[in-house]
Amino acid sequence: MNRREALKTTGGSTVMALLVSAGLIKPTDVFAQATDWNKNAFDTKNLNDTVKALGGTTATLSKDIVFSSAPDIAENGARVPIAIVSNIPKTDSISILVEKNPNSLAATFFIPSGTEAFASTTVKMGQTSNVYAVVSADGKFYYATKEIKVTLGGCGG
Amino acid sequence: MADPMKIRARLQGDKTQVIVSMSHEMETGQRKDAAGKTVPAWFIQNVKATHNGKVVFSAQFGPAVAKNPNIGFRVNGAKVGDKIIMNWVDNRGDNRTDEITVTPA
Amino acid sequence: MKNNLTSIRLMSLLLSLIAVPAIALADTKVDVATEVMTKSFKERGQAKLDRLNQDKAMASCTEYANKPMPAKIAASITAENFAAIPFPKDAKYLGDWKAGERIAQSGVGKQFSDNPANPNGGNCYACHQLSPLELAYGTIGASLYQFGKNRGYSAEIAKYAYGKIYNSQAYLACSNMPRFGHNQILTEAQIKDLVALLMDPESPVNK
Amino acid sequence: MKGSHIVQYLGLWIIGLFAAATIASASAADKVEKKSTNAKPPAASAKTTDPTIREIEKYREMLAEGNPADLWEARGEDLWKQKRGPNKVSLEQCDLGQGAGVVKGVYATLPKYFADTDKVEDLETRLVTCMVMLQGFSYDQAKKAPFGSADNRSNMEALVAYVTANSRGLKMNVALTHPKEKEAFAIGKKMFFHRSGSHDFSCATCHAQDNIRIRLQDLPNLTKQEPAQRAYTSWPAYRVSQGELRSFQWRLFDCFRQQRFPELDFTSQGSVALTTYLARNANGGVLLAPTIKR
Repeated sequence: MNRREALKTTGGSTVMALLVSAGLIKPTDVFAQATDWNKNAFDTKNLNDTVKALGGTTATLSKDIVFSSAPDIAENGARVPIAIVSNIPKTDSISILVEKNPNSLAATFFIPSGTEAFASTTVKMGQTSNVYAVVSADGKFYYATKEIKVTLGGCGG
Repeated sequence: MADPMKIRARLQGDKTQVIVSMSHEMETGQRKDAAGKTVPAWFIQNVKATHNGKVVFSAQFGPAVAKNPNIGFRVNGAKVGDKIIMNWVDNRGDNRTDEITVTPA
Repeated sequence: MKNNLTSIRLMSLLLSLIAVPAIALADTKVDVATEVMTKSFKERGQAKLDRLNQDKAMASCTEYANKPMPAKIAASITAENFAAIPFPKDAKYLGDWKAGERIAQSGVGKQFSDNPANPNGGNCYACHQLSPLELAYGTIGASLYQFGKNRGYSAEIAKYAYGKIYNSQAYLACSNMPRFGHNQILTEAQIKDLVALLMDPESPVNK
Repeated sequence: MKGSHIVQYLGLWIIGLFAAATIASASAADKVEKKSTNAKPPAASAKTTDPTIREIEKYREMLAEGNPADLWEARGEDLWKQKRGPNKVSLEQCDLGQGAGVVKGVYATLPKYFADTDKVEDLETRLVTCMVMLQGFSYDQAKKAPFGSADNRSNMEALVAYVTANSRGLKMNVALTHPKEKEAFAIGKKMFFHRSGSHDFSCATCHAQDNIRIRLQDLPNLTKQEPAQRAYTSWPAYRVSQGELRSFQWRLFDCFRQQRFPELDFTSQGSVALTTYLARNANGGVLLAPTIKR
């Protein structure tokens, strides 16, 4: 997955660089076009389907994936900080899924070799839900899960 | 024109800890406005970090990433004074590129 | 004796002169403050400027916010407010606890940002613990968990709960609780639903 | 805790038995309820024992690590230095109380009396003054977008973020020496305790007791120094629920909305007076703003 991604990017960049030097497009357009987005994965509604859309068949539960930072209770579902460390060798991507959101997949992070198997971000959670960290490493998929409760703070109006 | 990102890149031991704040609505496409009309989805789809011409971290976001999101990652092999270039592109094709110099922790 | 009194009066006059800045601020600014406050708000939506006006009870509660209220004034507040409660003629106080739970959860109503055509909430959980299923409860008011179970499911307690929600000032002068019926926040039917939430043996509050 | 519950149950049994709804006994019931409220601090203040509260505290710490307030600070700094308005000048000559152009540390001393306007002004009011006097905006233009939203961004909130960030780490030091400053404090205090509206609320309803919370949100007792310091020094803040950086003027505006009052007029004399009361109560507290809140 990662290698394919890297190859695609490299190839794309070369073409783009030529176009830029030929004055056909502005440098800022390069980034805009040399990317792709896995629409199928972002349309899925559960762990299994997401794993399939990410290129796997099934994911196994792993103790080597750690929620290094993630609250048990979030005071506001609009911003839930989540950080994940994978201790699985050759980790090349980390995805964050929120089971009860309209679509499960929130984000996928691609980890080239030389970069730590770590990612953090902030996600939205519509309600209390299981959150999954899905890791792909050497062609296999693994996951860990954690329940995060979403509560209501403040005056309620 | 999108607002600049706020990027911090600090060398801690042999790892550079990068934290990026991005200014973006991250509209889900599920919300209705006051008139009851669905507000169309508008969100960052791709984020990329480059160091010495090499992509060192990239991400695909769905609309469930929070408004004004941040991401964090750790790069090996960067030195103080090196540049890290961040770029994002949203589903409307709007994009933003900013760079930061790695500083000591 | 008389001399003494005079000298005391003189002394206190002198003292009050010395202390003028502070005392003057505390007393004479009352009207200036009201005037400034009135000028500092503008009506918006359903929240008109009359929201700043006080009835007798609220004027007294404001006046005595930082000092003990004389028992007589407290008694007159509770008496006058109690007399103003129209208890339901049918002496039935319990509505539907499920509807009550929704009212207890809802924090909308009467804000300038609220549509007055929509029903108002009671926002009970903002201040009280009720159903054990709701973790996000406030502690401004007492816990009402097992309200009926502990007090007994009697008509007297139901009537008390109804009256307390309708007009809290009838039971405790300057209680922090809104007068939900008296100030037309909730309807009689809504208050009965809340009484059911507190008093129905099937309500999660009593589980 | 258990003991107080028993007292409470007994009290209510007595009412049940002795009927009731006489005012006297009902008011006794209230006293009992009140007592149990007072006996509550263990649950409410229990940052160490109540697992829910402990977890919420952790959530708040995690949030603070990537605070989008930075984005507002950066935009505010640009706005401060940009030549704007009919006069095409920047705000770099704006006097926020420590001399023209001084940004560092000014927020710790506001609100204060300004001789040129003969008024007590808080930060937002003073920024409006500078936009009018220096940049040549009309008052209406300067006050046009006090609070931002997704499709209507507020320059004011960005400027507020920039200026307040330049007082981070400093102690609140509101002087209250000029008679008009003293007057503002007294008026603000009066407003704080004024109970009215559909819900009989005042600021004091929620903010004059120790160790209470609304839903899961701790309510600082703003009449006491330590909690007043903690509260005041945490504003402005990025509000997650709004997705916006919010100024202290917004904090008051939205409190009054939820208090069921009419709209507090942006930079009105009353808003500055109330800010003066609260800022002075927080004197000595170390400014942490802009922070991030739920």
